[in-house]
Amino acid sequence: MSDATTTEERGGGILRERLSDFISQLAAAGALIVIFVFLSLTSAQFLTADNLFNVGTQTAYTVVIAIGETLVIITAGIDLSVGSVAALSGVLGVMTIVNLGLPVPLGIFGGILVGAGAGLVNGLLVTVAGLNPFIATLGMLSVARGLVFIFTNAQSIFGLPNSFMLLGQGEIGAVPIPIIVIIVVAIIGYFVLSRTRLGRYAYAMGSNLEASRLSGIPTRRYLTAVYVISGALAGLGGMIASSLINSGQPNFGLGLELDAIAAAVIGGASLFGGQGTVVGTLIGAFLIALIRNGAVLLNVNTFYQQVIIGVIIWVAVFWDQYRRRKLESSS
Amino acid sequence: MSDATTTEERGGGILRERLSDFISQLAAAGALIVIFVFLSLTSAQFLTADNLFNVGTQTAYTVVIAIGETLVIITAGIDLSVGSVAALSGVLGVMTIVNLGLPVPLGIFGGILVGAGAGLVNGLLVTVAGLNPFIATLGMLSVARGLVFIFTNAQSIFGLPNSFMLLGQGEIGAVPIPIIVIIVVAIIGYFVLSRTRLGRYAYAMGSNLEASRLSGIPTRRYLTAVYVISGALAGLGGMIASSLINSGQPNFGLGLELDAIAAAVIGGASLFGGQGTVVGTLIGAFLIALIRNGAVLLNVNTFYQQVIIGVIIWVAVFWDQYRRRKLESSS
Amino acid sequence: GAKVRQSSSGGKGGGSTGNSGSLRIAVVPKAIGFDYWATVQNGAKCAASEHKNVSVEWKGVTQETDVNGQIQLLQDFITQGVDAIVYAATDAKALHQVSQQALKKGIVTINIDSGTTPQPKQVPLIATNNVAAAEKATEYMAKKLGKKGGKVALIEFQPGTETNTTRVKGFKNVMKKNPQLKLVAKQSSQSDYNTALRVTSDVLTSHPDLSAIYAANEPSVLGAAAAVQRAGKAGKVLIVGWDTASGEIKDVKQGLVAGVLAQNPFLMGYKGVNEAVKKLRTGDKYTLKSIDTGAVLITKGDLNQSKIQSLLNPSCKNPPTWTAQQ
Amino acid sequence: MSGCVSVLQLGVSILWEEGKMSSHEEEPVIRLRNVSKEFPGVLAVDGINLEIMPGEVHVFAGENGAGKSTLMKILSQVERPSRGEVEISGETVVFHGPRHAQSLGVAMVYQEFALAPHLSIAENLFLGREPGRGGFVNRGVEKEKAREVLGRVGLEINPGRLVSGLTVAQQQRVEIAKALVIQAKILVLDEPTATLAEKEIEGLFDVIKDLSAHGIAVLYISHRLDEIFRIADRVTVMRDGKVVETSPVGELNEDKLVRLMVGREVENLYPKPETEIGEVLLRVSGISRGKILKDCSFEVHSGEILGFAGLVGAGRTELARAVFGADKIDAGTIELEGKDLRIKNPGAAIDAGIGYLTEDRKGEGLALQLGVDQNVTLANLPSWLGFINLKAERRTAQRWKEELNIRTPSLRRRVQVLSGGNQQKVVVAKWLETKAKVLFFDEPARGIDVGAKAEMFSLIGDLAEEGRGIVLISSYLPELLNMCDRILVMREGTVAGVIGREEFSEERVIALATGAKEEAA
Ligand SMILES: Nc1ncnc2c1ncn2[C@@H]1O[C@H](COP(=O)(O)OP(=O)(O)OP(=O)(O)O)[C@@H](O)[C@H]1O
Ligand SMILES: Nc1ncnc2c1ncn2[C@@H]1O[C@H](COP(=O)(O)OP(=O)(O)OP(=O)(O)O)[C@@H](O)[C@H]1O
Ligand SMILES: [Mg+2]
Ligand SMILES: [Mg+2]
Repeated sequence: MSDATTTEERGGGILRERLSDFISQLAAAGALIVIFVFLSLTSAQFLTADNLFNVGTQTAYTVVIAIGETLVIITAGIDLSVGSVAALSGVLGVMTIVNLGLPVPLGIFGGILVGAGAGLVNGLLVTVAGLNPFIATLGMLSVARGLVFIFTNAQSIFGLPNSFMLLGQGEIGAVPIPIIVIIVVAIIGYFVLSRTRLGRYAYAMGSNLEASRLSGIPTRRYLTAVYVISGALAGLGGMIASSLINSGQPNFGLGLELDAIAAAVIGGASLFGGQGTVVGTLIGAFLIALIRNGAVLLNVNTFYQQVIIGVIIWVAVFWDQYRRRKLESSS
Repeated sequence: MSDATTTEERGGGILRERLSDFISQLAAAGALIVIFVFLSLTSAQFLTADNLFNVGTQTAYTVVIAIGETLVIITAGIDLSVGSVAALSGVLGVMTIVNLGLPVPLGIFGGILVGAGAGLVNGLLVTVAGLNPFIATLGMLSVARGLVFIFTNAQSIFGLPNSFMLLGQGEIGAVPIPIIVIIVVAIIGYFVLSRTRLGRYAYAMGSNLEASRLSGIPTRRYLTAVYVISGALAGLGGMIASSLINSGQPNFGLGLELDAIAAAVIGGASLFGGQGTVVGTLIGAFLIALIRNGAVLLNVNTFYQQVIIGVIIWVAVFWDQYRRRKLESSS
Repeated sequence: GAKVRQSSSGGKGGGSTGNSGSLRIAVVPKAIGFDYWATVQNGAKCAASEHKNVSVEWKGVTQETDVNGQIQLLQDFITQGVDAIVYAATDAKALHQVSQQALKKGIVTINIDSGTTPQPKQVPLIATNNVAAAEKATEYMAKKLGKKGGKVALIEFQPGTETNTTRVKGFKNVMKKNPQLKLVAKQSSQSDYNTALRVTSDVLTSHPDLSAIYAANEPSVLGAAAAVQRAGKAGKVLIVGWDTASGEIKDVKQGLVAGVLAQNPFLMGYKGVNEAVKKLRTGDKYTLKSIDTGAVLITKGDLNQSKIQSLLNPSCKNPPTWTAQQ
Repeated sequence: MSGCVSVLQLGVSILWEEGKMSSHEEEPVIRLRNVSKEFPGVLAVDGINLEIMPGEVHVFAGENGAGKSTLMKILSQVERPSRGEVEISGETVVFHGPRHAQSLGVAMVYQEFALAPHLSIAENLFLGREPGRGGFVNRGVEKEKAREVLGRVGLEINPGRLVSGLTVAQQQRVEIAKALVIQAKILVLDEPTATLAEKEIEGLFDVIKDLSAHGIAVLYISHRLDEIFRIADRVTVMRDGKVVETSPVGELNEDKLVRLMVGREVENLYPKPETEIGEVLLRVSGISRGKILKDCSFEVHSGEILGFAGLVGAGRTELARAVFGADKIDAGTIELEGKDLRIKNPGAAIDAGIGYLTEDRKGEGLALQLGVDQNVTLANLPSWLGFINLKAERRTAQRWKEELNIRTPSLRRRVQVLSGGNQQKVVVAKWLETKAKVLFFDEPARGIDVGAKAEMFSLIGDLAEEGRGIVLISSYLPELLNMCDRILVMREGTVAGVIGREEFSEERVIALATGAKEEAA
């Protein structure tokens, strides 16, 4: 007993502590930092408030959506529909403003509601109909996209009041609002995951659904809630994207789900559930964003860009794992 | 992983029997049959050799790729790179014929080799570098696509000899060669999964990797082999697709991975590993193909088509599970 | 032995000539989900409405890159034995064989927007000459920048697709002729407004002294314009590009975008169906011929011309029926 | 019954002597030199020196976390020793992994099941050793051999069935059969009887003796004292990764053994409290579920400990699950303190004041990726308006860690890597924390060392004294006979009978469980 405690002071066994998540984040963060430094040295324009704010602004919707995706992944689920749902919410939200003349805040709220609604369908399909999350959300991927085209007749929607641009293009002080949104969502997400029943149960259900059920957790209700949240955040992401370009785009968000999932997984989430954190996902999302930004700043040929992005993802994640292994052996 | 499977399977006992695979196939097949009959009744052109051969021909590459994907999914892995790898193989295979003047059969073989090579990289990243399959193949998705553009400079490749069209457009007797390819690959796949060590170990590793290791299975070697096979089949798929349009298309296969995974999952494969069959995947793939075909024959508005596809996927899989449950309780 | 497959001819086909027989005409765009193609659809509907019992079936893939998908779609229509197929080829060479199959079945086949190579003589092409149009726009840009020239960025949308290739080709032709123009950045918008915005912003960051942007389609133009405005460089960076979505026209009004190439998608759809009906109803007497529907570079100045207006807001009441020939 | 056993033993022990004879002048089959294994934060195995002779049955005993399993995993080359060297039949072992260990003739039954749930029994038995040549598997032969091996462990079920459909006990026997498939020189069994009932244990011991008679060394980990004295030739007691003592079983008695294991005196293994039984707490009547449960009724009084006895598969677990709302029932009513309960799901049961400690630790008990603290509070999370009170949580966890003496370097450590017994303690803590009025314990002593077992039974006793009703499901009769006020015996999904404490006897229980006539009583 005693020796065990002393060894803990030595900080041993960190790998297997919840701390390991933190390490894994540090590692990913390490990659982030390396790339950051590299770009600062190689590109004169990289380390300018303008550029960094730009990156933050352009990544906002991915980050917001990725945080919702993380929550789902923690429960050993997956949400493939975020891209389509974001498009649906963005378009419908915009339409309520343009066509129904709702005030902007209501329209934004409406968009988020649409996302939550889609999420609710996903959740019920998983918990009540008992579909596996991949199938449920794959179906929604297709259904939501179809609805977008039906509602818009495949035409982009313009004619938004300028006030709508605030969400995506406004600033508070010198800080772009999308970045503030990121910060707020991230902080809330962090607290939900680490301090609330919902978060705790998400980890528990992802780690062992049956044990959670037998521990009296109303797993269906909480699982459904998780998908609703993911949908709502997809909705928010969709509204941010629409506001960025002050229009509703039926083609928005194709393939966005892969970005979201990648961000979560690079950030240390496991598709088998029970693992994942907001900080990790933030790092993962910005890792991807910086690579893309850097590729353009350094005027890398678009074709080589894709190769480089792929390779860096490999290296970053590998490095993460490598550092964890070393940390394990060195204790 | 083992608790992941419990997450997967609600309710106990029989549901977990190997039988379930068979049932699940029957169920999916049920959906397939229903749609088949429905289309035969509603569309005069559906039940014509021409149309059915068309569907088979156009689905061939998806089926071939989906079978490889199934093998990977059985090991609790995932291969997101099949689309890009198919494009890379298709393009490079075609180039060896057009630019290097290799004889057609060699060129096709070359394309398959390219796919196998990409698969090998995936496999080593998973087994040696210890990356999780999602990350490894996500990187490859990006890298392979980049390479395609680099090699082709984003131009589709033409000037193929007509003999090349055989693979995709030829027929033996009255039967289109792609359909024969499907049959051959399916039969081989079936035997590999049910009669060989590789197949057995795929299920074992997907079901409980640790147990497989403890049982003395050289897991790394077999896991790698699985990804190589998936890559090779993606390569074959790419060559079939190129032959179908007698050219190498740099943009081929975008989003194809979702189709392949969907086919496998609809066919009863579990993303948590240990489950999945060739027959199931065949059914899944043709289910999707028939829905698309029918939507055109019945002149369904393209937008509604997507909604319908999504809904039918939901219904088909739900029905599958429903029948399984009934079967469970009635025992 | 193995032989290349010929989809068995026979079956119902364009045989149904004669004045009154009801006609099913399939109209297949490159992709659904863009204003441009929606306008084509309106043109097609309009033409159909002007004839008795002609029905238009509008269907397309969701990604311009999905060549196999479009082929499958067209083959489905061929097996159905529709009377005519009016389509825009997602890939010139790959789609050639499909036209052949259609003709073999006696289906009247017409290309709109993009044709095939080789272009079967029985298959007319009703389209803009993309290369020529691109050259026109780029020359305008060169003229505007004057002899001191400057840095130019290219925002293409989907490398490897026919339209992208031709529009870039025309652009590059002119760039070659004008050494004072320096191509400093080439980025792809993946036909996504947000992506266009992102890459253009980054380009502007790395080239603060950028003088002009050539954007090859609707989302690319919109994104480029948004980025320029965002960077506070409105009017300082000259933007020329393609298509006429209402958002783009607004930008032209505001002087954010110098000029956009307006094709005549309405006319493509309109003529496409119209020609098909004529051919079907009058039979062999009528010979189909290709039409260049032309492309106009719309600048702030000529927004109010009625001709331009009818081009921008085409409707069945005042169809923009003039063509490049006229 | 006991008669026939002794005959059996006689028969075997003769063979056995021969085994001894032949193996006398032989080299030790295993020689451990100063073997150590360090995990981050723990020195699991600490400088072990040991020699194992062919044909000997060598039992390893010791507290949870003493390092027994780890030591065995070193032998089967699952864990690479940090220091020291292992010699097998005179050859120094170079670490290559499990496959190599098997080729050296080391077969092991792991404490935590190493089965692939999606594979059939036959497929699991021959995993890594499939019959057939050139990459192909000969399933015909496989099934044949499988039947034969299953017969040896007395498991008459279709080898084509999926392992995931089996009960814990059935899986355990598949594990043993799997080890028998290897032509082993050394057979390692890590707590193989934890889930077995008396009848199956008999069968297992016959197998073991038969093997040792043929010169195979059997290394056997167990927490059950009686077993140790029944089969051991020599016993090694471990504590904190070190060998406390190795001695022939003859030189030991229970008390001495317990003292060696725990390091202190344990006066009473089964501290049965003298509580006066109150009125009925829980009344269950007419519960039926499919073919598994048929019209089962019973009552639990406050302060009472009711035992569930029965052969494996009798339906004890299923009955508990039914009351707990874990499975849908076809018929039956549940009354708690006179009030009718409508229990749709475990949540409702817990709220009503019923708790159920599952028998399958990993599958249904623990969230393996979560920390000790989080598992302890899983069923009763201290929170307000959905916000968790982390301080309270930590305090609770700390309290149980001390009370049950859970061995973990940190409360936040993932339960995944705790020793089997310590994992079990975590589950127990979770349910004690729910403050339920009626608690079902399904095989609670599984894999818990004597010290901890005593602690836990005294805890169960205390709970009874507090006036709660306890249901104790166990396949280990001594536990039931010592702890319970009444024993309910199940047979094939029905309640075969209930026995009062005054008329307790193994024979009666077994007779009821097997349905034999009760000439014993
Ligand atoms: N993979 C691992 N990582 C870290 N610590 C470990 C690991 N495996 C075991 N341990 C620790 O090593 C010690 C010995 O564990 P082991 O399983 O050998 O004990 P044991 O004697 O088998 O206990 P039990 O009787 O409960 O099975 C324990 O403190 C355990 O927490
Ligand atoms: N998940 C399940 N699905 C179908 N049958 C089951 C399941 N679990 C148990 N059974 C069957 O129900 C019967 C009772 O099983 P149960 O586990 O309750 O036995 P038990 O009396 O608890 O013995 P033990 O707990 O020692 O296994 C057995 O025949 C078993 O095969
Ligand atoms: Mg142990
Ligand atoms: Mg039980």
